[in-house]
Amino acid sequence: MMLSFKDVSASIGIIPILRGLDVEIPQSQTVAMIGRNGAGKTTFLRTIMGFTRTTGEIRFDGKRIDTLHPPKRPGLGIGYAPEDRRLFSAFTVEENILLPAQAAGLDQAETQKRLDRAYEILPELREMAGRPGGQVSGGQGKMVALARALMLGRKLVLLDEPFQGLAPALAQRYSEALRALRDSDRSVTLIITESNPALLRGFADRTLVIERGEIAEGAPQTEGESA
Amino acid sequence: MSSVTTTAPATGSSPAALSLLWIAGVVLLAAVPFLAPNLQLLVNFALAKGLAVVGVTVLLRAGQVSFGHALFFGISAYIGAFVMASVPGMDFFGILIAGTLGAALAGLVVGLFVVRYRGIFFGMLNLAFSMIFWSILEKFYHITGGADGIRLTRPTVLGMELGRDAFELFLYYTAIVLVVGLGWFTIRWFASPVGQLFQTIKTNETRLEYLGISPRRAMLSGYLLSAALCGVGGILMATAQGVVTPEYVWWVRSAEMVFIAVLGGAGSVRGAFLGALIYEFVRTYASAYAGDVWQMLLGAFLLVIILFAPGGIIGIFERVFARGKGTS
Amino acid sequence: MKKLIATTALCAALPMGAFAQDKPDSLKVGMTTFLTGPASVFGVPARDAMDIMVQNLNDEGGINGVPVEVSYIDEGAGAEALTSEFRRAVEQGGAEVMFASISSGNCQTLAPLAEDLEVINFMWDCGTQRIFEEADYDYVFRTQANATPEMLAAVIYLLKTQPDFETLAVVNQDYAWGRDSWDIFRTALMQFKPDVEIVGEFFPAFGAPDYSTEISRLQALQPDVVLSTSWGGDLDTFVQQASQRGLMNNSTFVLPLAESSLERLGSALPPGQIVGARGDHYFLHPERRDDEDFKSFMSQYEDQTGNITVYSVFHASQALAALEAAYTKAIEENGVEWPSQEQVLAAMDGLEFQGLGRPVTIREDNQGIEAQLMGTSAQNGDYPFATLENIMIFDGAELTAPVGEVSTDWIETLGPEFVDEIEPTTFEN
Amino acid sequence: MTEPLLETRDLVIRFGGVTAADHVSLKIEAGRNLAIIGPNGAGKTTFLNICSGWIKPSAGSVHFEGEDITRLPPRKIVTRGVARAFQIPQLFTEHTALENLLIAASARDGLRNPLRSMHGIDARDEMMHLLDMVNCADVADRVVVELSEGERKLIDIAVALALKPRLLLMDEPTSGVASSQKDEIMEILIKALSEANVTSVFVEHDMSIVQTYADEVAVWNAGNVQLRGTPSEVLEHPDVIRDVIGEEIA
Amino acid sequence: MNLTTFLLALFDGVSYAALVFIVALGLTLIFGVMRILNVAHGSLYAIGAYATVSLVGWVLALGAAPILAFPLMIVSAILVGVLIGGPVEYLLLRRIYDKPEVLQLLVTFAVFMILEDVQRLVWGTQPYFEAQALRALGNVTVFGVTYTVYQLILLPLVALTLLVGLRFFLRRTVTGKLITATTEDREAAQSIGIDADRVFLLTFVMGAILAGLGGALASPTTSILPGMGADMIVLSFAVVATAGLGQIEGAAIAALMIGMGRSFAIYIWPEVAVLVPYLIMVLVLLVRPEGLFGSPAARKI
Repeated sequence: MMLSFKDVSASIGIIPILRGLDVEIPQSQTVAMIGRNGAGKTTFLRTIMGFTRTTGEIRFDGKRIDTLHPPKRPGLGIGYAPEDRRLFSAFTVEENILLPAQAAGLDQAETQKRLDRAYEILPELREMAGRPGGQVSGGQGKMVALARALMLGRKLVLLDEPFQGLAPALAQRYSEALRALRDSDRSVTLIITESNPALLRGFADRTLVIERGEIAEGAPQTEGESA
Repeated sequence: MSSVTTTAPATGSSPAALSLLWIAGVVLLAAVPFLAPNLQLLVNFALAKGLAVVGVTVLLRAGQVSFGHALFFGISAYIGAFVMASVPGMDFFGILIAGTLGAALAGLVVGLFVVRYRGIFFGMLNLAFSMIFWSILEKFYHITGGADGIRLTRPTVLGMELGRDAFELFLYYTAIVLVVGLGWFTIRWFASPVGQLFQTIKTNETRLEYLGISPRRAMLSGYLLSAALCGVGGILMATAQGVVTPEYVWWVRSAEMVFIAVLGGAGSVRGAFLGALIYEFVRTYASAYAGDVWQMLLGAFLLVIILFAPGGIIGIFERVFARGKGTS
Repeated sequence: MKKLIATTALCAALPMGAFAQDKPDSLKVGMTTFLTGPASVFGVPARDAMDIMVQNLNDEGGINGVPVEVSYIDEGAGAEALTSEFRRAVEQGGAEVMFASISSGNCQTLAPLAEDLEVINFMWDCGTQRIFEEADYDYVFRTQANATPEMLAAVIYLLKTQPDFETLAVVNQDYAWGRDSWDIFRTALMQFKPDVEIVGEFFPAFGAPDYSTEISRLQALQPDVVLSTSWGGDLDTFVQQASQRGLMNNSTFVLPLAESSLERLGSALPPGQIVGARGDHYFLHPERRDDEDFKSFMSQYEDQTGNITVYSVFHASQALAALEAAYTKAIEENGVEWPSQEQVLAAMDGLEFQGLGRPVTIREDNQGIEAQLMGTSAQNGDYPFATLENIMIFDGAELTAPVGEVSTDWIETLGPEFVDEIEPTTFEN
Repeated sequence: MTEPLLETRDLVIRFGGVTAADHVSLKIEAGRNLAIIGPNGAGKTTFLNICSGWIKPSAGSVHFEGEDITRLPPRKIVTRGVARAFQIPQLFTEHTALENLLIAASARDGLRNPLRSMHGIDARDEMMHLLDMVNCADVADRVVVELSEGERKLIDIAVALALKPRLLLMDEPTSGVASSQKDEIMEILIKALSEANVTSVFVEHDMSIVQTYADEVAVWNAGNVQLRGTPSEVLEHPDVIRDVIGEEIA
Repeated sequence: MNLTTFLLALFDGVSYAALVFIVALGLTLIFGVMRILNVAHGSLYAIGAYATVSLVGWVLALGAAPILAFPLMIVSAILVGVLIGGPVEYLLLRRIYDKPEVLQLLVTFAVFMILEDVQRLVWGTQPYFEAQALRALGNVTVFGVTYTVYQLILLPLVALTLLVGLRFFLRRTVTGKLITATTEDREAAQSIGIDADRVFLLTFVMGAILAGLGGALASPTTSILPGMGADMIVLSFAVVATAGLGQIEGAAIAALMIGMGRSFAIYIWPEVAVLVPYLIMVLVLLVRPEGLFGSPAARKI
């Protein structure tokens, strides 16, 4: 199992958000996590990253991580693109992408290799590499955030509502990039949250529906299935 | 922001038994001149300071902290001194009113500027205003007496000239009456619509605006109250001490008031007085018996309170009391 | 103490009461002094000296067999703590006599308090001349001079040693002492030498860490004389910065309080600057340095503190000497074992006593008359710091405003001839 | 022809390079509940922000009952009779649910006696009734931080209603409320609105809610009203199905 | 005022501003990254000065060359940062990052009170003076006025070096980038693997070192005595708030404004010299609430 939740509850402040989740996600699976605003999608991802108060057991790649210091988690191979992209405006696009590798202390060659891979998947970023992080549009920012997540996300990539606010053309481009990612490296596990399931149709191997902090298995969605 | 710093808004009334305890406390205070006359002056200082601390407490209820409220304490004290100097034989109630009005007026003027700010900037701007006044007091020596300040002669009381002992006794009971009266007023004000609107600044100014209320005006109402409370405290302190110096306005004084407010239980009126009493005792006795380390002791005391008892002394007190009640 | 006052009052009411005092176990004295804050440069040496002197006194049997016991109150803890502690010492601690205080501001606060509490108070170090000029006191005495003779001595010494200067600038601390002392100095200078031009008046904040700008201005103005009545860290900083930047090459500094900074300043104080000591206070006092008592105290003090004395040590010695003299006199005059407060108060009238300097007398307005010592700095290698040469000791009586007169008004009645009329005792070093 | 309750004329707003409202002229008639639908990021919330004074438009004007309120701050617009409920509830989190409403009532009724306790005011019954109406009477005395998102949403609406507005702007009133309760809530809400003679404009993503409870629907896309009409007209329009609804409700 | 006096006032202002800037730099760095206004910063400044005086006095007494005072200043600053700054962050501040800012401020105020007494216990109440470093560099005469090279040239140079160096460090080095990222968005930084706890510790130690360095550099020019920290903290607050909290270049400009304002006031209107920093602060904040270079935080609903 790449990721497993055993009786995990999480709360923000004193408000419980996730209630006793049990989930297992095997390697190389692409999971769509569907649910309304406030249902707990974002909290689910944040719990993996260690930003909530959690009880229960979370294992990643066989290793228990719920007790691991949050900043150490990305280094295990987890990439995370938060919903509101959160680029660092003080840095250029490329510097933004490089930061996770630098924080993890990767050497020059490895960093370059990963950067090249990110550019391979998102070639349009090369052209804006030198632009300040604060001056890219919302959609472009999502791309940068994806590339940034890929730097460390060799095993698991968490994308929080990546299509939110994307113009149709950009959304198209974004899902192409995701396909490219999967094609280039089948071993990566992807978890994508989305409130509109239609957008992930034909892409996810599996759908999890989250409602009021509890998870239910959704129908498997395969390419070509129509509404 | 979590609610740990302030006790929940005191809209409900304390249990009757607890109120009785407070009444007993006031009675005990009133008995001090007979039971422990040597403590009288000390307690008088503490009560005066406690009133100023209530002023700071008012702002804490809106989630704001002023690092310059000694300004109003000092303005009122200096007004008292100036009035005493220019109108010989002035009555105590005359300077009490003059000082309080002066502090309130200063609160209005400064308040009109600072109510636009929140958080650190609010604190810093208050600090800047107090430091300007402090510099003026130090600098315009011919008017203000510079660092040595101004001596206040003893005012008459309703036309009567009192000796030192009689005057101090009078002042002491006046302080108790003012503390009880203004404390009660402030608690009532917190529970009143105006007070409630003022306190919502801490949690949601957007909603306040969408209730049709100007957050700045709501802020100003509390700011005025806090300035006036500091003013009453300042005039009591000045008359009890017989001298006003720029040290009244020095930033460490302002910080000390915030210190006491948090020590006593941030947001609690009763806590402010309890904190002031404890602070004054610790400070006086520590400076007498541990002259080299009294500041250190106070600092450590504050750290312990913040880290281990964020509800302040009043929090501990009420918790212990609640537990006691539970088991009995 | 309340009880004691009540007893005293009751005793006074009876015809024979005045003789009814029993000898107490000890004579309790409360002394306010700066143990913290910038003025502790005076307060701490005074306390250390007082401890030594009280020990010496008690070793010799105290006052008529009664040992003296001094407790200290920190003036640095703020005016509130000071007033409460002062009262506590009197009402609870049983202090019969208080020594208060160093700060003029505190003297202004505590003098009326002492009067109200009916406790004898010796103002042992504060300089303001105003207290006795503005009000009469029965219980408050000053066991040293006030600012008027201190400043007059400086002006006259300057005029006697450098009569030809033309311009003067002042750099004083911005608080009461700095302002008041400049008022007196300027008034006197204008009477004695009206043609002097005052080219700059600077009042940097008390405790200012940097005088660079003032020094730049002084260098541009090039005054013949620079006056500073600053003390403590402020004076050290100012003199250091000024000497480093060569300001003393062209200007003579008049530093009426520099005696207390000599040791700390070390080699930073160039020769040729005028130094005062708020009285005839100098660890090499030319009239006293060969006295056995003086010498033994100085070596005791140096052993215990590692430093030479500063003027506040002399002031402390005078307060203690006044206490001893007053009680001894009261005992003798009344033929009692131990005097009542009234008898001590009566003894204060015209009291003469001697601390480490020349004898001091208490005038009818309770003001002490104390000699003034001025000198010029010299770096002659005897010590790792400047010593004084060309010392003059002025008689205090001539320089103090007469009883009932306000100092500045009195000075305005003086003319240039006053400088010549004053004939100090002069010493080579 | 009666005067519209709220009218915008040629409203334009730009953020940086993005135009969130592009010459919007919209009339809202009294008594007709208008639902605004549209894709995320189309500018629906921005429109509510302009109408309530939170943001000033780059050009154009907003009129309420004939009065130009474009430049008024939110608090002035509120006193004219326009209340607002939010997507993220805006409540006084350290007060109880009932206190939130009482504060709103005292803001509405003016502040007279400074020493009169909040709890003594006459509006108490009225506010309890409001809480009851939004199904929150049982949590009246609980502090807001302890409440669930859904409960806060409802209290947020109740606070707006406590102001007795003539127009209520709501941003996704039922998001965060359990699906089972949504219809119940909307039922009560619409009834309460019509009883109190309040017109509402609400942004909504749930098409079944729109279908059932709106009198009119405006489709917001790319900074303007693309289409307006009755729910059945609009929701069956092919463009709307493609751009907004997707296949979700199918 | 002619050109010469104008220039003289300028020189004085710059040299004063340099020192204030160095202290304010540490304060604004800590605030920028950690959102904590460190009241104890002034104490660290004072302790830096005391430590320098003790260390220099001791080493020079052993017969070392006066020029050695300069490396010793850096040693003292680092000692202050590591031995005091480190434990304060690690043992105290770390526990209160999620508490309201009032409490954070008060914790640093408590530390300030404690450190004030620590100074007194360790160094007593007598003023210290140790000007070997200042003398070692000699004087320079401009327009007939003598300045010390130390104050006129060295201090502004050090300030400039620190400004440029810190800029470079934050923008070009990996550690600096991690700090900058944490400053901008702590959680986003953590989500890409930046250990914000370590960044905070490092930042606080660096800020404390800057405070200590300010004290160390000030030590040859002034008397070291109790209370010097309380004065300095208010001044550097004024600089930091005028500039906009967390603005490094802004702090340099604000320090210059305050330094110049003060020195020109001494030439033109000496009475207001003390008032100048606060007047500038109030005037700036009234016009620009976020400070000269701060950016207003947009409220979202």
